[in-house]
Amino acid sequence: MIASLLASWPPAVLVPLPVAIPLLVCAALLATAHLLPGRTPDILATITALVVSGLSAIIAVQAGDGSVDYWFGGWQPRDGIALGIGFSVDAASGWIGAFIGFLYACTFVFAWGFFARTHGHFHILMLLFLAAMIGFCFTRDLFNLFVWFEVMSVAAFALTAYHLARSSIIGAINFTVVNSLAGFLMLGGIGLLYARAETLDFAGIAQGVAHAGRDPVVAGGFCLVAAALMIKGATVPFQFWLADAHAVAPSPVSVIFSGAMVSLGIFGLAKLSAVVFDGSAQIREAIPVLMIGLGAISAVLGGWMALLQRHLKRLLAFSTISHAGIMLIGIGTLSAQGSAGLLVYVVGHGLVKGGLFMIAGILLATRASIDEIALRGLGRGIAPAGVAMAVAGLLLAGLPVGLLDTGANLLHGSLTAAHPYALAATIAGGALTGAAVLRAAGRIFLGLGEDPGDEAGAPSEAEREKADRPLWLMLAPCCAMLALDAALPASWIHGMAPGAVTAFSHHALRGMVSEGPAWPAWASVAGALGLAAFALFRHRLPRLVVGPIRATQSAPTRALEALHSGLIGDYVAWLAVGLALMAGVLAYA
Amino acid sequence: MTWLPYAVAAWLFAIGLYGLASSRNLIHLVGCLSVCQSATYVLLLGLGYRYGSIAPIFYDHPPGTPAVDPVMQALVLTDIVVGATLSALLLVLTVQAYKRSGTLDPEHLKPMSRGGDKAAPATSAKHPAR
Amino acid sequence: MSPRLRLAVLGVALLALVPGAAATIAHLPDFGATIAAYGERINAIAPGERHVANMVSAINFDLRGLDTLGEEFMLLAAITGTVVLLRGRRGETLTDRAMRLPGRAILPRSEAVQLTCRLAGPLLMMFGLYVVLHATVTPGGGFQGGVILASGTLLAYLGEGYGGWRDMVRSHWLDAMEGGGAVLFTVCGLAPMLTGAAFMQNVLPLGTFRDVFSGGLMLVENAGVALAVCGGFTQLFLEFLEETREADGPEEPGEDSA
Amino acid sequence: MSAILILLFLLTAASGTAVVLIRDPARQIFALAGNGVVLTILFTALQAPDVALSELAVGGAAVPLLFLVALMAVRTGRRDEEHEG
Repeated sequence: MIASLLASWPPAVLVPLPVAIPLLVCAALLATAHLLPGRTPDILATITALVVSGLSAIIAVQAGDGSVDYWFGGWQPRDGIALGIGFSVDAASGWIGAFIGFLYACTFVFAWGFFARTHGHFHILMLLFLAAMIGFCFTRDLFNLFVWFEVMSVAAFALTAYHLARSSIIGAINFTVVNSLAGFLMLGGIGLLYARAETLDFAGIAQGVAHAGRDPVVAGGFCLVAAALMIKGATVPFQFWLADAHAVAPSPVSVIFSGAMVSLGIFGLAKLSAVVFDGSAQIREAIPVLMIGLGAISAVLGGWMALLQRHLKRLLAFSTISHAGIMLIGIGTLSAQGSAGLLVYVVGHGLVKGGLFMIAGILLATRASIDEIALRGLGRGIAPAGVAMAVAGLLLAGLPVGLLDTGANLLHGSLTAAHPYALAATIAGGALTGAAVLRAAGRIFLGLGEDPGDEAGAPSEAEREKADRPLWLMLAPCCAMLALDAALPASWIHGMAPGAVTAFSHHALRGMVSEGPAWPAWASVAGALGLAAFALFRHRLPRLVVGPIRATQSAPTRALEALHSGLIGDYVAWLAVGLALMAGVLAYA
Repeated sequence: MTWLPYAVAAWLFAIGLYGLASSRNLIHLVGCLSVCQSATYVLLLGLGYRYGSIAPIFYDHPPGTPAVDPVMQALVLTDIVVGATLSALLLVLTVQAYKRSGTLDPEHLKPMSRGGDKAAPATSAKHPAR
Repeated sequence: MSPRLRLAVLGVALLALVPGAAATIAHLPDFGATIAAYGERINAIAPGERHVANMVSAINFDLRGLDTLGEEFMLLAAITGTVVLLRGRRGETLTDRAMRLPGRAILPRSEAVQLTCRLAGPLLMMFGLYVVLHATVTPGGGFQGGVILASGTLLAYLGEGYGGWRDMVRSHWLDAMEGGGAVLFTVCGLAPMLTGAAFMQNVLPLGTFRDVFSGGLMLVENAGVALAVCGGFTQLFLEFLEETREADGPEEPGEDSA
Repeated sequence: MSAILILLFLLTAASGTAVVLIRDPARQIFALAGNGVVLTILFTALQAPDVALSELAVGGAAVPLLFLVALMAVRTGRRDEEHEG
């Protein structure tokens, strides 16, 4: 009945609201912050996020198998040429918008009263962040995409340094410099594409690209824009900023960073590759090499690094790199099935990873530490959080339940025939990150593992977050997210996916979306359990087994750690290397 | 010489990257970032220029007079705002970093000790005394 | 990586990028030969349809008004962020009175400086107002004018000294100005929707071409931007200047000791 | 391309390079303001008065001012340290 009621609304009217409402609320909050009583920003922000989520969902339903187009300022295209800025919302973009709104609502509940003394400044920044993300999802104009990209970045920079501890400031500086460079690259790429296509509308640029043939200007534009989005999406070798920033941001902010911001970079790249660059044979040649290659490396490297961490948020940050790599592989398949898998994966991963960061926040608040070793056995009093963490770890590893698995399953299905190595990398990524989380859960909540004794590698600063809210208030949003991930039926996704992907890619990607094989998920879960058990019980294993493993591991491990030096100069050099790599692949494609 | 503006843009970006990689002072580093950004101004405005055209303001000239591309100018305007915001934020972070650690040298500023790396020297994790 | 190794890596990468960059530059349209169809089309239709002379303002406030909305909120985010990051240490209570560094002499301003600033300040403000008001006919607009207005208030700092400036400019008012300007701009987008038009559709009377009051809704948006930018930049200057004044008090952790 | 434009583009490249190569922040501020002024002139020559006005207000005045204030803030801290030590 609700659906029939909604269908009677004029579809397009709602499109600007998910962006405009948070902007209006945040500006009004800023103007009146000093007059408002204590909890008002919390309440307003939560309601706003829920409204955004609801509106996006309605638009997604209305879009159906097509898309809802909206032209700002009433500037409809004339003679097929776009004059103003348009939003184009297909079902996939709309549902991802709804997911982002839900994630924010959960985060606002999680952070209830956490930022009380700041005159709503935290909420202002978060609402701006929300509006920018929705704009990023909905827009069909390349420069408008850049504007939202930058608004997102600027809000994120300020939020990262919120604690004003030494490490968070330096993390924020690294984040700011690298992501500013991403913005400049993107703008340069936009300039090149504009010079060739003479418009900024996605559809117009797509025509220009298809018309240009093999053209260094188009290739250069793609290289710059894709590099910018891959920096946002933390792909190797652009990934360095992520661990520095996500590990030090306040937990509620980390939830958004890992749950939505990083995957939005990949989402934007998927949209642009399909909608704008599909007409260029050169770029279509290069995408599988680049995206599958770099994605597979990210998946394995991120997972490995996650396994090496004992700072819980840093561990989760590296696991985000790994999963972003898995999503990137989905772009590289250039198939409807791969893209469907990627889109579902974005939502599933966001829910699970957001929940995990909330658990890290709970530990910071109630146990005053984020160090896995120092927390050993300290989680016994908060068993519900332990159960949630174990469930989230299993879901992350690929337990065949829920949304994340549906996405992974579709991805696996698109990889089995053509890209066996990439399939292996996705399984390894899931196993490694799942193992890291399960190991931490076992150590913190069950007191497993050896007693460390040495404190050499302990996190440098005594970190803690304010514990002024009851446990259930922090745990409830986390459980809601995990429950949503587990509850959404795969059949619904499978029914919606083919039409949604066709609309998402403007008919560039078509084809069957079928269930993938089940064994990769089980392989990944088994790997995760095995690795976690090995890490927790290796002091009980005979030296004969442990010794060689440790010996073969140590040199590459140290090299990896040295690469993540935390020095901004290194990151800039790696950025140039990545750019050169992409240019090289494009040149030989 | 038709390539000169674009070459200048590329040069500015490259020299800015060099500055970022080699900088030993965070304030200097922020300046280098703004040089990287000026590359985008030059590129965009270079692409929007046409010989013999007026500025896109039809006050002294009637509409219809050939004018340069106003879209690029609008984009660069936004870009300049981006530049100002980034500089301001980074300078704030720089000032705060200095107050926390007493140095502006990025080589001495590391975000946090390596979590799992037992081999890392523990001293790097300590706060420099203020 | 050692600094030398890092520069070597960077150098190799940049060298590897040279051929690609050269090929791209070689295939770009010749400098000054032509402009894009999009810009040409806007030059052709905007004067007639929106009665404004300044095409850049037409794009910023009408054709691509959404970009400017995003841009204003980017500025708002940066300034809110700056305030949060700078005040975190000082605590919010201290922001409204002038702090003085112990041991630093209060420099008396010479009368000449004071007089110059008292003369130049209002002149600069007048110029800023002029730039704001003539957004649709001459170069400039809310953003440029707003920055100039904010610099005008800075001259008051030079002339009157810090204490005098602090008495004139209150942080809460600036928040209200900045937020109010942004609200005004957003409402300019939403209000036309109530009449059934599109977001930010120009529904007001457009005025006469080349008149100061031409462009309809653009004028209101322009005023919103000017208000937000002026408040925002003044706030930015204020917070930065506070930082140089700060006595080296006890180390406070972040805003929430979070 | 007219000689004046060539000159301005070269000047832009040179002033940008100067900002990077002048490593003392106190002097870099002057290079930065100079770069802003050169860009302003370039934009005027490229028929972009709107952009030139912004660049003059932001790149020529506001941003160098922020740099100056940041430098002062750092110096203030440094003097206190010397004072204490």
